[in-house]
Amino acid sequence: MQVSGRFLPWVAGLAALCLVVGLIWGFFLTPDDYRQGATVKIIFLHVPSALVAINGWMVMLVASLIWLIRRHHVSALVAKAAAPVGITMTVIALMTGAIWGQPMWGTWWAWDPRLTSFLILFMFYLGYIALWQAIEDPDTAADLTSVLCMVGSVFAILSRYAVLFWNQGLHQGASLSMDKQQHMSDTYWYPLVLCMAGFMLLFLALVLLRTRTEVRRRRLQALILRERMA
Amino acid sequence: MELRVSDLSCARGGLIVLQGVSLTLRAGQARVLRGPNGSGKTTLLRTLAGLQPPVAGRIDAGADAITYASHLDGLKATLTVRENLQFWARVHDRPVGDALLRMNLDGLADRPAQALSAGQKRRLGLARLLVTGRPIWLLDEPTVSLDAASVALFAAVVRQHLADGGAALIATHIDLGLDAEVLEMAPIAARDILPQGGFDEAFL
Amino acid sequence: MELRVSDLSCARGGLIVLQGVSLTLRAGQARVLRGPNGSGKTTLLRTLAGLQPPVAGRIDAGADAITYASHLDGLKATLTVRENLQFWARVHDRPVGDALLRMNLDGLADRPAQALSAGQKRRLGLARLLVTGRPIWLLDEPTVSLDAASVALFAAVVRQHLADGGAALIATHIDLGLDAEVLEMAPIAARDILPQGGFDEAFL
Amino acid sequence: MMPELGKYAGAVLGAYGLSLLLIAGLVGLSVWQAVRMHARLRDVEERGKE
Amino acid sequence: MIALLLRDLRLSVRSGGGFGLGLAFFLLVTILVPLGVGPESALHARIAAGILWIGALLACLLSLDRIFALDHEDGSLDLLVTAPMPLEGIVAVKALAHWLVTGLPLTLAAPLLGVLLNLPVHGYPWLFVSLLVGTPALSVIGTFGAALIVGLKRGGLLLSLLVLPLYVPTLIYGAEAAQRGADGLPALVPLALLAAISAGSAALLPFASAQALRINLR
Amino acid sequence: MIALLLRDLRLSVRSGGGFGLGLAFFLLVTILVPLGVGPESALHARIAAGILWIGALLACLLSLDRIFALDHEDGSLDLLVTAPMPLEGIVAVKALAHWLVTGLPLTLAAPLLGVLLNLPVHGYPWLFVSLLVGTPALSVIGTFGAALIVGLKRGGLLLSLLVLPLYVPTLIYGAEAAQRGADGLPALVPLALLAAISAGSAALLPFASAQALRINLR
Ligand code: HEM
Ligand SMILES: Nc1ncnc2c1ncn2[C@@H]1O[C@H](COP(=O)(O)OP(=O)(O)OP(=O)(O)O)[C@@H](O)[C@H]1O
Ligand SMILES: Nc1ncnc2c1ncn2[C@@H]1O[C@H](COP(=O)(O)OP(=O)(O)OP(=O)(O)O)[C@@H](O)[C@H]1O
Ligand SMILES: [Mg+2]
Ligand SMILES: [Mg+2]
Repeated sequence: MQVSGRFLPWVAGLAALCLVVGLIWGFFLTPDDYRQGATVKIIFLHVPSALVAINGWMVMLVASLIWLIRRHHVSALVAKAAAPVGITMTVIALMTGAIWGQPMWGTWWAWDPRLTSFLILFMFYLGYIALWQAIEDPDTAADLTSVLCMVGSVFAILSRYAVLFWNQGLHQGASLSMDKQQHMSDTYWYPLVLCMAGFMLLFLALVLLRTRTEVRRRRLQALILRERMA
Repeated sequence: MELRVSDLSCARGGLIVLQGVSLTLRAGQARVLRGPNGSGKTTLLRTLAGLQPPVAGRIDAGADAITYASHLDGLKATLTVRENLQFWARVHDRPVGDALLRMNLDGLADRPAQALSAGQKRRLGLARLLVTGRPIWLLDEPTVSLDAASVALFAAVVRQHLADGGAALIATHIDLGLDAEVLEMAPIAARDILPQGGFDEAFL
Repeated sequence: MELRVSDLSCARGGLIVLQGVSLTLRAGQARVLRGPNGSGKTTLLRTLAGLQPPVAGRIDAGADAITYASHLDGLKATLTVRENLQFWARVHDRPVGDALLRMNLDGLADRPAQALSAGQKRRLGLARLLVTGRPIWLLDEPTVSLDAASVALFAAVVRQHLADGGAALIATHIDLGLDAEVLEMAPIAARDILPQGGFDEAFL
Repeated sequence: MMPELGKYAGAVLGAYGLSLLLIAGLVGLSVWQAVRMHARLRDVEERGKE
Repeated sequence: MIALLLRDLRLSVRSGGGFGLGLAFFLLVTILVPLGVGPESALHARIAAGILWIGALLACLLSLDRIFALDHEDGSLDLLVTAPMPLEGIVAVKALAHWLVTGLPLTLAAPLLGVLLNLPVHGYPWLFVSLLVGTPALSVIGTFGAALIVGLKRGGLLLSLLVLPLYVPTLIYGAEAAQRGADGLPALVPLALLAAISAGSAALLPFASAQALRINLR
Repeated sequence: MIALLLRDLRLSVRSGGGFGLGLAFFLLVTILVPLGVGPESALHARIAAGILWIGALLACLLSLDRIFALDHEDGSLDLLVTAPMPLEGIVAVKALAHWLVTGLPLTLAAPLLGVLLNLPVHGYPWLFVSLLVGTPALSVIGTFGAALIVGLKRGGLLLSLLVLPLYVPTLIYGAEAAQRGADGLPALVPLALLAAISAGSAALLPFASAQALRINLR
């Protein structure tokens, strides 16, 4: 608690800074693309949120594993706290993608592999959150959601391949950091990196904050139970 | 064949309900659990039966020695009385034997369980104990809904089980007429309330 | 306010179970139904409550005079104790009053019903009787799962209800300590076991 | 100040608007929950001390 | 009556069985269809209105058995029947509660899901209106089916079997209205017929349901 | 073990919840689709394989909550868990029983229903084989989902939500195999992948299910 309490303002501040600078830079100071026009500006929201959405699930997976193996309570709560953040990011990526798709591909939605697997990720998040909410006992809920998270991860990977097999799509290929030169000019690249950092930090800050809330909630419950029995 | 419990704590709904339960039950012995509603009898029996993990303490009994009869009877409404019993017998890999006769159910053997009255259902639930062949019986208010004659019948069954070297731990509000020590719930009621090592404790 | 039953026959599962039941229950009176398991107590009470039609005979009671407490309690697991009771109070358009207090549930008022022990659930089920405001109570083994103290508490509640001009018909295997006549089931058990009128009879 | 967005103004502004709205909503919700939980916990803890 | 409505709403919010899950099922059906039939969006556009109606119907159907089954299992249905309320009223309130937690959210969500199936633009208002007008019929008819099977152990699928034929006219007019709307054809006639079905069943079926319930409970 | 299998089969025959109703639901979905999307048979032929797979999947899905819920409600699950059988075995037997009363009849019926949807002739063997190979995966995955939600009041729709994303790979390969078969294209690759998924989940998931059940029952 203390450690997270000390870190939180810094992380949050840094996140805000990166986001504000990155987004303002991206929004106001980048030129239009010769092919896509002004719509490239959406990239500064779309790509970072997609990134965070995927990594959010990874965080949940790791936290679940730690809980199952080491029975470390806080890590179960981290997983619980990360899910709503992850699903919001998924929704942002889906929505910005859809809005982008309308001018670019002439349709809001297409059953492209990447889009489809993202939709499936959204469903996994939804099921995971629903399961957390449906179970009363916190220990049981933590255990069951961890099991779901692990099995779900395996199936998420399976679906990824299934979807790729099923349709070769419209969407941009992966062009992350390694070979950036070939795909993207620096004008877009720097603010994009900034935005990615901003989204990551925002994710971190929100997870910290929400974990703290969850910890307090558990403590509150414990205290109330004790009072009731006394 | 012996049930040995030492310094057991049990929790329910995140709260410790019982603490420091120690008891030994030898072949041929019965023990009656007595305590007011909500004092934790069901919790104790479920813990001993292995249906919920103890918060602390040890439970020693041989492998597959315990069987538990809860508030629910585990009957399938569409199976007949005989089929219900046969299923449990086959699960435990033993013959049905005279269990129907001993619980006075032979006249109802071919009725589906849904057409039994409350007391008849309960008798069928108790007949299951006979076909499991397990020595230690944990009984949670076994006589609920039973009339006086059936209570006597059941008490005789328990007595026979003890005579055959079995043991029984019985939570009940009425007197079964068994020669059994009483285990009061009051002294083992929890003093501290929160589970150790559980979720909550970490946050206090 | 009077329950008058004359020459009633009741059927269960297509067979006539009871025949020639006649009884009169006046304000302030209680009657205990006694009979072995499967003798038809539940069947009789359900018929009187209007939940199944009689095969023959008449049942006279004022409109909306009867309330019935069955083996089941009609509780919603996710509602709290108070919400459960409030719902029935609003359905009957009456205040909750001190029902919680009288059934010793006030300490549990904000617990969801699923977190109650067997006896506590039963107490909540019985508290419903108090908020219906109906004069004639039909009770089917009301004391199942209750400990001795709660049985006494409930007996007092029934006694108060009688003193207030109510009436009660109670099926039970144990002695409630009420000043009530006993109605034995044996004499009213069906003599000729015939299918109830209707479909089957046409083929006899 | 406002950059020229051309015919895609709706799309770009919509994307930014919706995303910022969602982020703000999430942040607001998290902060609100945190504050409320903190307050409730303090209440109960103080009640416990008395 | 209002107490009953409030209780039912509260129960479905508490048990998490209300809005959320009906919607989720709707979403899932909408997602499954492209996965099953393949990724061509021209094909999707042609079947979108029909599939969305079928999805809403199924989501509705699956929540029907909760209407009475839960109350029956724990004994409160017996108690409700002997309470001082007309049985017809109870049945109508139950249907209303069901619509509020199922039909209404489905209607609101349908246009969003239309995007996934590439529904043509003019289709949206018609889809929305046809669902708004049609889902009450689904709830009322479903309540009748639920009343018929009360007390049967897990009558869930039997219920589907009984109710689906009754749903056919609603589905046909509803999907037709939405489809015509999507194709830019006049769609007022099927919509009017749909409204007539809804109004008729809301007015008459509660009596049949109450009767079925009476028979079932004895 | 065999006793348990026999009991489960007998129960589902007795309660009428087994074959009959799963099949009926499958039939109804197949009938609803033409009603919803309109009467053109060329359109039907194109979506037939996908819709049949989706119908089978939904029929399967709807019967999942019976796997453990009934046994939990009447207390026999507690008793089974303490019986001298490994929990993994119990779970596997339950999945097998579910497949025998749901997946197998669906597989046998699918070619018949193909006629209703105007499935192209070469499609029949592929549809049949893909269902035969794929439905076991549906039962096993579904058993896992059912184990997760045991004990939750009416987890039915929550169950759908949890299980459907897990069904996605099976559905895609299954429908793709059937569809390619129907179009006269080579379909062995998706079929092999489908078989791999079935085998993999049958081998591994029972352990996860048993674990979930253990957690749920304590
Ligand atoms: C609803 C629709 C969409 C969804 C769900 C979606 C999802 C994703 C995902 C998951 C990524 C991957 C991020 C990563 O690999 O780290 C991504 C990246 C990207 N998306 Fe989309 N997308 C959508 C629509 C679009 C549209 C319409 C465009 C533009 C025409 C677009 C352009 C991009 C670009 C340029 C990247 C970065 C590729 C890279 O550098 O890795 N997306 N999107
Ligand atoms: N799910 C739950 N959550 C919180 N508390 C619970 C829960 N279930 C039971 N309790 C509480 O735990 C205590 C012990 O309950 P238990 O069922 O063991 O009592 P019991 O001795 O069997 O009572 P009875 O004689 O009424 O059956 C009770 O005070 C009860 O209110
Ligand atoms: N659905 C049914 N079909 C056929 N017979 C039934 C059915 N339900 C009950 N019976 C029979 O009807 C008779 C009367 O049952 P009832 O439940 O009224 O008995 P009861 O007096 O309440 O018994 P208990 O004390 O065990 O509750 C019993 O012999 C029972 O076996
Ligand atoms: Mg108990
Ligand atoms: Mg009875």
